[in-house]
Order: sequence, then structure tokens, then C-alpha cells
Amino acid sequence: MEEILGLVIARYNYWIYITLMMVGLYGMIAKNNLVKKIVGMNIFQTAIILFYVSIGVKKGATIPIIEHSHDVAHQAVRAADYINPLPHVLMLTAIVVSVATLGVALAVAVTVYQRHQTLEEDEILKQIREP
Amino acid sequence: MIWQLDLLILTLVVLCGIGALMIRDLLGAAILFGAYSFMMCLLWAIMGAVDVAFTEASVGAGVSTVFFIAAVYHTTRRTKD
Amino acid sequence: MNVHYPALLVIIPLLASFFISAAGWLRPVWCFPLAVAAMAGSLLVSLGLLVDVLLGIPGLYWFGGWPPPWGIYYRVDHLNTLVLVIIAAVGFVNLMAARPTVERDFPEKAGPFYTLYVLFVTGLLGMVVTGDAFNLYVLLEIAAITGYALIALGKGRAALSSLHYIFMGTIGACFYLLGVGYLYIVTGSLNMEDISRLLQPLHGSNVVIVAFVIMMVGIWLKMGFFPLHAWLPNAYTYAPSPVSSLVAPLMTKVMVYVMIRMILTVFTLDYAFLVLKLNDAVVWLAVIAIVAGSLLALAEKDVKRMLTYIVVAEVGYMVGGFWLGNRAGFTGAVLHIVNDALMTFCLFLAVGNIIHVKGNSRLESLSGLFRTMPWTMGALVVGALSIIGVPPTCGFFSKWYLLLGAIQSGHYGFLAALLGSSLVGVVLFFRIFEIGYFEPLGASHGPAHGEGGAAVREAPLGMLVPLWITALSLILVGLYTGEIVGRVIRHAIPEMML
Amino acid sequence: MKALGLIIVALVGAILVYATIDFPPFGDPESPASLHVSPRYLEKTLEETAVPNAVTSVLADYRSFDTMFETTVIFCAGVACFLLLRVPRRRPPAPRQFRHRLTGLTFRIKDGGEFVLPVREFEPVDSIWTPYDLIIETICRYLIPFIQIFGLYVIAHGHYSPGGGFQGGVILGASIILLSVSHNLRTALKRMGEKTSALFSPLGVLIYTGTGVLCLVLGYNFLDYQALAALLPGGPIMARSHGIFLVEVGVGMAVMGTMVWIFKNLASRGRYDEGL
Amino acid sequence: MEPLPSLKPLLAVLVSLGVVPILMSSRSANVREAWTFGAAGLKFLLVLAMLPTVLEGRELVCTLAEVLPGVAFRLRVDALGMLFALVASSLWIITSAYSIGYMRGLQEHGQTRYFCFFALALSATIGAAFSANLFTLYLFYEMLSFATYPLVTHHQDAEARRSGRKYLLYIVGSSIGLVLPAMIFSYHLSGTLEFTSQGFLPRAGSPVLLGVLLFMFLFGFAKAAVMPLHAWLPAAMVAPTPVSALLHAVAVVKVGVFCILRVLTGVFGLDLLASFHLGAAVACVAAFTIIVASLIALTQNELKRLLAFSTIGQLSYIVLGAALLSPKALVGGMVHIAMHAFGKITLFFCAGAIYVATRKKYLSDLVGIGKRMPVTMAAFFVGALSVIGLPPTGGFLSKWYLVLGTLQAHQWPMLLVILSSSLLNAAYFFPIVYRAFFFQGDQSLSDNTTQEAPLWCLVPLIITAVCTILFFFYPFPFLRLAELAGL
Repeated sequence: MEEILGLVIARYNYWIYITLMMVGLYGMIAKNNLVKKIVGMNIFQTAIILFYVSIGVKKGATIPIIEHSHDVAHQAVRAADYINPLPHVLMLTAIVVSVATLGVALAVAVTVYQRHQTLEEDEILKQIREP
Repeated sequence: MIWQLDLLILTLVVLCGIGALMIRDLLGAAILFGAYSFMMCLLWAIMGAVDVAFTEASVGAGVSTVFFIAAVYHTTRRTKD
Repeated sequence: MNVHYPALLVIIPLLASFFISAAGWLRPVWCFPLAVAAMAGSLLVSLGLLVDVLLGIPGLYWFGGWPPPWGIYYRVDHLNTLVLVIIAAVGFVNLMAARPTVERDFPEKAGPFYTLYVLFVTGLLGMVVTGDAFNLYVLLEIAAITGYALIALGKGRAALSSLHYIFMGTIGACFYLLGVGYLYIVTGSLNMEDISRLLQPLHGSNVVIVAFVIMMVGIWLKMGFFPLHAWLPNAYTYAPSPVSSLVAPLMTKVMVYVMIRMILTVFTLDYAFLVLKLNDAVVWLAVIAIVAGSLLALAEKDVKRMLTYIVVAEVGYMVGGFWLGNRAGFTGAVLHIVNDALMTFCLFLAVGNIIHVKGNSRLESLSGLFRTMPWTMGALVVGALSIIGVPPTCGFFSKWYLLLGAIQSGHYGFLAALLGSSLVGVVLFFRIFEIGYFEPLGASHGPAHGEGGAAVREAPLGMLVPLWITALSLILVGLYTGEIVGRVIRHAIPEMML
Repeated sequence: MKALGLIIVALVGAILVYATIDFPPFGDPESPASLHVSPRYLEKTLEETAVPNAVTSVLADYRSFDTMFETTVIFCAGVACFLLLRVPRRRPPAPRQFRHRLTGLTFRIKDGGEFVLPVREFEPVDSIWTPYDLIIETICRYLIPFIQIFGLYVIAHGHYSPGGGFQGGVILGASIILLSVSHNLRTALKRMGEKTSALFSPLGVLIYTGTGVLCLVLGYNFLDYQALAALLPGGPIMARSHGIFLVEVGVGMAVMGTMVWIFKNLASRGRYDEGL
Repeated sequence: MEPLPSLKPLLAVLVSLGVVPILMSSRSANVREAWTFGAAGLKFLLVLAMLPTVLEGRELVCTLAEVLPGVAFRLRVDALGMLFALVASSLWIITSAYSIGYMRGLQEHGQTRYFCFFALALSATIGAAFSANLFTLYLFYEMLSFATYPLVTHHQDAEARRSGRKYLLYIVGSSIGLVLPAMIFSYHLSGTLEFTSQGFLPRAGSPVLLGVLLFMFLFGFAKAAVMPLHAWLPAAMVAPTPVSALLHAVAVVKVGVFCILRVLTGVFGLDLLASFHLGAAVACVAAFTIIVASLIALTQNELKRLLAFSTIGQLSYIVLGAALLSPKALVGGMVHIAMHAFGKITLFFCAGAIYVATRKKYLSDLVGIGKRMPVTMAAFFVGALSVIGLPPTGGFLSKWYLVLGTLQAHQWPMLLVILSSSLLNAAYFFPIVYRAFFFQGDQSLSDNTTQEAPLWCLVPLIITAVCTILFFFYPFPFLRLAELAGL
């Protein structure tokens, strides 16, 4: 019991990301409304971003902006003092990708609405089947 | 890192996410999604990812929500689920 | 020769796309020539890279001058150089064929169309050549987003199909990204070779297993591997024909390449075949994919849609061939990436021509086409023979290697599936030919209908020439199979493969 | 669908949980992710690029090639939205409506009719016109310049503090979007026309790629900013810093242009009328 | 002796392929037919030019590309291939002439297409004859299948469509389903596909595996119409008669048996077959086909269908010749390729001529036709003699050798089969001739005026009939080639 509890607490962020990811995935698969699906897609993507950011965290470290002063020569920098910047960089990219996907998805959804006058998937499929 | 705060925000994130999917109004979903993004941004700021948080604040909570609203405005708020 | 070739390969079309986009606002007539120049440039560079590889010059490029694993690097080797040439060539030839349709169907949007077109090819080229796992994701998204938009441009159901593609594609890409994250969390690196080195002692870890599984699922989603293919037929059917003849031949093949690359370079064959022992299961999945794809194709009444199911079946060929795990199967899979890209390209181009003239590609509208569109149908026959696997078209040779691989590894289910799908191919295509040849039944019978009596209503020359270039290349590639395998693919096979 | 969704979700969730058991503990400074590649970025960023913000230096230098494509992704999205939504202008004009600014009287001009009253006192409106809220309008009008200055600051100061091209670009874009939301799209279009925003995004990416090509032309690898030392003062290290700045400006422009462009297309369904 | 590198085989294959674009683009029928003749003559001359070298016992070889490791796209002219190519190329000239008469006489549509695919089919036939390995053979075999499809379905009506489907189903289905895996399996076992005089399959293979492979080949080459995969041949008789004549008496079906001969001699080798008693099994299948096909032929009323079943039976003679595993029988089988070709093509030409002149195709309508078309029916008689195997026709020679072969191999039952089949052949051919000359038919045929088919039709069938008799006296080239091949 102790062990499991320890496991749960030690990786709390990871559990949350899994939860969010599953929420998003469920939304994408099970929701009927196209915009809802898009919301699910975004939640899904942000969950992964949360995962990456969690990788970068270091206990006892600060944000990855190196302390510096202009007059003093560079002193040695200890990597353990700063949070891992690489996941942040990757996730900047991922955020941008997700907003780009969102833009395109919404544009396509608007196009769908213009053609079918509804955003409910079952209604659209019905319209297609019986023209 | 204040763990109570951390826990609170994590819980809020999940709630906002589920709420955005559950609510039967697309405009509401868009707003809740904005809230979700903002919570996420706070979370990342707490975790020390300032740049990511900054981007999420401007992109996720800002522009994405506006995009959603723009799209919903020109389609419909109605949703069955 | 030129050390910057790997970079130029991607940069030329990338730069051109910005100019095309700007030209769309300032001087719309320049869009097409710019796009042609871009595609020609990357085709030339890819040929240059091929020559380099043949001469044994390693194509390694450090972006920003940073050495791996800190920076991103591109790597051209025997495995990807052929894929590069095929992508660039298909992109180039299809662009030529696209012009009449684009100018007729959406003239005022030619600028953005060509921009996205060029960017799509850029994304694919980059995915193939990159040596960085995360960079691959970004390029994957470029190819995906441009693909979504281009597909949604079609009529009718296209928008909904594209939206489904967006959902599935995003899940696929995110699974891939998650897999990269898992690898990163245990290795701390993003460089493929570096990860592979660091993974050696970690083969027992849950994280690596899950990373492998989730990455494979993501990649399979993207390539439309049965049963994850649901998005593919609709998306490719309803897309405008210049788009489907670009996306359908390339996207799935590139994803197959990515699968091979990930297993070969990142996880290593040892891991995939000896530690996880998934190979038999995956080959059986491929068998199911082939059978299901062929049967679903039989049920279709629209030629283009039928072709999309053939694509699904062909994905099974390549995945199965690779997972057989022997030299012949591997050779077959890699050769089939090249050949299948060419054959599906040829078929989609031919169907594009039919749609250009007839407006749709339903079976009933094909009647009498051998008389009215003899050139298009001729090329369709060549493509069909290649899919069926008739020598000397290239389709035969990759099928040969796949069958040989199946026999060597004793996997008779795969053997039977391949042969069965060839036979289904015969039925499928001869159904089309019968309609084009016989119908309207009896109307052509009698002395009155002599030669040249029927009005020939062909597609414009600008679409026929690319089509026939492709059709002839099918035979040419077939005859040069020995060279291709002997000088390129053979060197890509890892030593440990039996 | 729901059942299928639940099954898939349960399956994927189980796999992920299975993997998580073997993860290094959360926040562990000894995890491989923190030990292998990233220390170099932290330790050498000042030395090699003279940029204290490690995120910026990794983003725009060590992994600048990624970032270039990331900007391209945004550009793609802009072009895609335009391609999908923009309605070509060849359709005949709908009956036009003009509203008198002071009295709120609205005139409707039929097809072929001509509007003879002094145009300055009137504004063209659509049928969906709603009155502006004075408070919002005024506050936004005062706020927007500050937002824009802040955006520029974020771009320029990305080397030393959180921020950079993306964030700055989005903020700049958001300022225009705010204008459009608080007034209407036509007002925003007057400040930043369709063509401007559509040209900003390729131009921004072009600046980025152009910087890389410049390095290539100067005999170094693509995006190896050292090459810029031949053109800019301060030696190879500072050249990297300057290169990063150039690139960030490009990103900012591209992101700003594209965000506005996407918004315009989404908010007006490609018709470029009043918008939201 | 070292094979001689030469481009001639390639040219012989390509000459008809090269003429296709010209045929397709030519607007005038005369120009088109002149080109056809030119190509046919050139092809025959090219084949003839290689004959002396082959008769000296040397081989010509032409390698184009090594497509798979150990497998090249290669042409090689040896005695057996030469024999077959000689028959096919000489008959193409005659058939071209006949086609002109037939097609113009009936005012058929789509003549350009017809001549194009005819030329293509001939290329494939010669290519198959000159194939140096199983891969090349398979290539031309498939090419022939697809090139003949438009010819079989030339009439483009519902019946043609049905027959076309059947044709494809049998021919392509068996080649992809059986030959292809068998070929790859052989490659897997031996690493090569090159024909050798002793066969390339390893001696040490398991008998079961080899037996399965053998039968996959035997039935896979369904063009040989070995029962039970014979049903396509009667169905394919919907094609215009010249097609049936050349393709279904000479090119297509002979390619089928030629492939089987190649497989028996070049892939397995007679020694291997003998050591596992596989020859007897093949012989049984062939014997069964011979008898059953002849019996079915007895019941037919449509002339072309009768000829089709007769062909099925005669083809199996050739298979039988190889399966007996004795040198004499092998020679008999090979010579039978030539002799049967000339005899059967005469018969088909006659059937076509009758159709052109009178539009009749049922036996019951042909009573008394001998008075109206005496030359045609005389030729028919000669052809029938040859197929039955009676002197003074070439058919006698091949059967003589086959009979000698059975004696040499001590296969008494097979002797019985051959003899009884000859009796059956006589039983279905002689009544036709007899009734044609000595019976009084219906009104339309009995007005005693001679009215033959057009000259373009008549001359070719006279030539082939004369050849049939001539070969009885001068069988030299064929016999010599067969003996060379049988060595």
C-alpha cells in the first residue's frame, strides 16, 4: 500500500497527463459534435505538452535563464541549478503546431458547416447517405 | 513549489478539460477551454517552464480561444453532447 | 559532390514556397513557374545525392554547425536516397499534370495551392532525410497540415473526410511524439543514432516497450495500416485529383519508410525481432490488411475509391515484407516503397485524367473509354499490370522479393495473401477494362464504326505526357531492378539480417 | 462510438500507466533526460551564443532548424485557412448598407443603386451589425498601443528574459485581433489589410530562412550564425547572438501576420466583412 | 560449345513490337497491312538467319539486364526454341494474309486494334520460344495472355465478354496462382532459373516437394489446356477465326506445351523425373486428357468447338511425348509441335473460309458443302489426315516417333492410348469430309456452283495444306532440330 501510494505521489504529474490525454482521446473518439472533437484534440495535445514539461522539471532548480552580469567574466555554470530547457523548446514547437492544427481544423469545420448546415457528425452522415 | 497550490491547479485543469467536453454549449466549451489553457499555463509556470507558459498564455488561452469563438460564432452554438 | 546538398534538398522548395505565396498576391502568373523550379531543383539535388551515395560519399549535414546530439543533422544513406528521388520525382511530374485541373477548378487560389503543394513535398523530403526524432515530428506535421488543407479543397464530402483525417493524423502524430518523449525520458537524447546507442542497456524497460508500441501505432495510423485505415479511403477519394495523385502515392510510403527507419536506426532489429518477438503477429496483421484491402476494393463502385483500398492493401505488403525479417523481405519492402509509389501514382494520374474529362470516376461512366480516351486507358493498363505484378513492370519484382521472403521465412499465410491479392487485382482491373472496352455493349459492333470513327475526347496533352512518363518509368524501373537492388538497397540491409 | 471510445481509452491508458511505472521519479535531477544532452545547453549557452536564456538559445540556435519548420507550420496554417475559407471576390455585391455614424440611421442601397450622401459621415455595415460598447472601445483603443510595445519588447528581450519571437508575435497579432473584436473587422483591416498580413507571414519565414541561406552563402553550414561575423560587429559569438535576434524578428513577423490572417478568415468566413 | 552472343533473337522479338506504333497511327488499311506483312517477313527472315547456326549445334544468346540476382532477362536460341519460332513466324505470314481476307470479307470493326495485338502476341510467342530462363519465359507468357485478351474478345459482345472472363480466369489465375509461386520456390531451392540440359533443380530435393512443384507447373501453364484446366479453349473460340487459327492452334496453346516441355527438360531434367517416377504421373494426366478430349470432340456440332477439343487432345500428345522420358518420344513430341500446327491451322482456315463464304458454322449445316467449296474441303481432308496421323502427311511422322517412344519406354498402355485416340480422331473427322462430298445437303448448298471464299482466304489454306504434305517427305529441319533438342 505504502509503495503504491509512494508511486502515485512521486509521479503525480504523470498520472494527470495520462488522465488528460485520455479525456482528450475520448472526446475525439466518442463526441459527436465536430467542434467538441476539436476541443478534445487540443486537450490531447496539451496533455502531451504537460508530459514533456514534466520531464524537464528538476527539484531544487530554477528557470533556465542563466544568471549573468556584464562586467564579470563567465563563471562556471552548474547544469543542476537550472531546469532542463530542451523539453521547453520542443514544447514551444508543439504548442505552435497545435495552434496551427487548430486553425486548419476550425477552418475545415467551418467549411463543413457551410456545406451541411450542421456540426453534428451523425446528421452530416445522414445527409450524405440520403441526398 | 507550493504543493497545495500545485494540487489545486492540477485538479482544476482536469475539471476544466472535462467540463469543456461535457458542456452542451459550444461557446461555453470555448470559454472553458480557455480556462483550461490558462490553468495549464499556470501549471507550467509553477514547473519552471516560463517560456512555455508564456506561449501557452498567449497562444492557448488567447488566440486559440478567439479562434474557437470565431468559428462557433459563424457556425452554431448548438451541440447534442 | 556539394556538401550542402542535404540542406538544399529541403531549402530550395521551402524558400520557393514563400515566394510562391507572395507571388500569389503580387504576380499570380509566376506561381506555377516558381513551383516547377522548386520541384525541379529538389529533384536535381536528390539525384545528386543518389549519385553521391552510389559513389560512397556519406551525405551528412549538421544544421547550424552543431554536432549531434546537440544539433539537428540530416543523413543520406542507401536506405533513404531512393525514397528521396521518388518523392521529388513524383512531386515534379505531378505538378506538371496538376496545372490544367488547377487552372480550371480553382484558378484564383492557384497561389496558395502551389504553396501548400511545395510545402507538402518539402515536409516529406525532410521526414525522409532527417536524423533527429523530434525534427521528424515537425516535418510530419508540415506534411500533415498541408495535406489536410489540400484534401479539404475537394468537393462534397471532402471537408468532412479531411476533418476525420485531421483527427486521426493528429492522434498518430501525437502518439509518435509521445513515443519520442518516452525515449527522451530514458535516454535524454533526440538524435536517432544516439538514442539507439543509449537504448542498448535499456531493452528490458517498460518505457521502451511502450515507446515502441505507441510509436508503431502512431505510424501505422498515419500510413493507414489495417485496421487503422478508416480515414484513408474517404480522404483520398474526395480530394481533388491533383492532390490525391500526390498524397496517395507518397504519404503512406513515406510512413512505411519512417517505420523502417525507426526500427532500423532507433530501436534496432535486435530489439524488434528478438526482444519483443512481435514479428509473427505483425505479419499476420499485414496478411489481414492485404486480404481486407483487396476485398474492400472489390466492393467499390468507384475507381478512385477502389484505388484507395488498393493503397490499403499495398501498405500491408510493405509492412509485412519488412516484418518478415529476412533479406528478401526487406529488399521487397524497400523496393516496393519505390515501385508502389510509382504505380499508385500512375493509376491516380490516369484516374485524374478521367475525372478531368468525365467529371467523376464511377464505374458506369467509364464505358467506351478505350475508344474515347485511348492514351489514358493505355497508361491505366500499364499501371494495372504493375499492380497485378506482371513482368517486366516494376510491380512484379518487388512482389517477387516479397514472395521469396515469405517462402524463405516459411510464412505461407503471407504468400497466399500476396498471390490472392494479385488475383483480386486481376479481377478489379479487368472489371474496369471490360466496361471501358465492351460497353456500350454491341454498339461498336458492325462495319460502320471503323477506325477514328469514334470521337476521341482525351485529357489535355499537359496531363497525358506526365502520365505516360510515369507509365514508361514503371517498365524502366522494372528492367533496372537488378541495378537498384544491387547497388543501393543491398547496402541498406543491416548485417544481422539473415 | 462511446463504448469503442471507452475501450480504446482504457487500453491506451493502461499501456501508458504500465510505462509510467518505470519512469524516473518526477523532478529527479539525476534522470537521464537531465544528464545527457541538456547540460551542455545550460553550461555553454553564455559561452557559445552569449544568450543567457537557454530556451532561446536552444530554440533559435542549437535547434534552430526545428524552429524554422515550426514557423513554417504556422505559415502553412495561414495559407491553409486562406485556401479553404476565402471567398473569391467575383460574386456580385450584396445590397449595401450604410449607417450614419451620429444618428444610427441605416440606409440600404439596392443593386445598381448609388450612394450619393457624403461618405465620411457614414460607415458601411452588414446586416449583423451591433452597436459598439463605448467602454470597451475606448479602453481597447488606449490599450492596444501598449500591447504592441510590449509585444516588441518581448521579441527584443527574448535573449534575457522569457519570451521571444513566438510570444511577441502572438501578442502583436493579438493586438490587431483585439482591435477587430472590440471594433469590427473592417476597422482592423484598415490598420492591417489582407494583403499586408498575407505578405507578412511569408516574409517573416523568409527572413528566417534567408538568414540561414546567408550563412550558407558565406561558406558555413545552413543556419550557422558564425558566418554573420563577416557582416556584423562583435566576433563569432556575438554573431550568433545577432543571428538569433534576426531569426526571432522573422518569427515574430511571421507569427503576427499569420495569426491575424487566420483570424480574419475564420472570423468572417472568408468574406472580409464585419467579422465578429 | 560456347553460346554465341547475338542481337538477332532480340530483333526477332522486337520487330513485331516495333511495328505496333506504326500500325496504330496508320490511317489507311493498305499501309497498315503492308507493314504487317513487312514485319512478318522480316521476323521470318531473322529466324531463318539463325537457323544454320542452330543446326550446327550452337546457341545464340542475348542478355539484356540482370534483374534479380542470378536471374537475367535473357534470350537464348536453342534447337527447341528454334523449332517453335520457325513454326510460329512462318505461320504469321500466312495468317496475316488470311486475316486480311477474313477481316475484310466479314467487314469486321476495329481492324487496327486487331493487327496491333496480333503483332504483340507474336512478339510474345517468339520471346517465349527464345527464353533462356524461367523468368523470361514467364514474362512472355504473361505478355501473351494479356495481348490475346482483346483478340479473344474482339467482337465486344456479351458472349465475347463471358469468354474473355473465362479465358483470363483460367490463364492468368493459374499463372499467378501456380506458376509464380512454383517459380519462386524453384529459385529458393536452387538460386537460379536458367534452363540447363539436365535441369537446375537440386537432385536432393524431397520427392513430395518436387512432385508438387511439377504439378504446379503442369497445371499452371494452363495454356497447354491439360485437363481439368482446358475449358478456356473452347470458350475462346468466339474470337475471329484467324485468331483461333494462329493463336489457338499455334501460338498460345503451343506456348503452353512449350513451357511444359521446357519445365520438364530444362527445370527438372529427364533424369530427375525418371528417378522419382514423376514422368509416369504426368503421362497419366496427359493420356487422360487425350482420350477424354477426343471423346468430347465426337459429340460436338460446332466445327470450331470440335477443332478446339481436338486441339486439347493433340496438345497432350506433346506433353505425353516428354513425359514418356524416352528420346524417341521426346523427338516425337517436339516434331508434333510443328506438324500439328500446320495441320490444325489448315483445319481452322477451312472453318473460317466456310464461314466467310456461307456463314455456316455447325456441322449439320455442312452436309454437301464439298461440291460448293471443293478446294477448301480438300484442304480440310489433308489437315484431318495430318491430325489423325496418317500418311502422306506430317502428322504421321510425329505419331510414328511417339509410338516408337512408347515402345522404347516399354509403356504399353500409352501405346494403346495413342492408337485409340487416333481412331477416335478419325471417327470425328472422316464423317465431316464424307458427308461434305457425298451427301446432298440443304437447298442453299446444292446449286452445284463452285463458290469459294475470297482468294486471300483460299491461298493461305492451300499453302498450309501443301506444307502439311510436304513435311511428310521433307521433315528435315524440324526433325533435325528436335533431335538436337532431344540430345
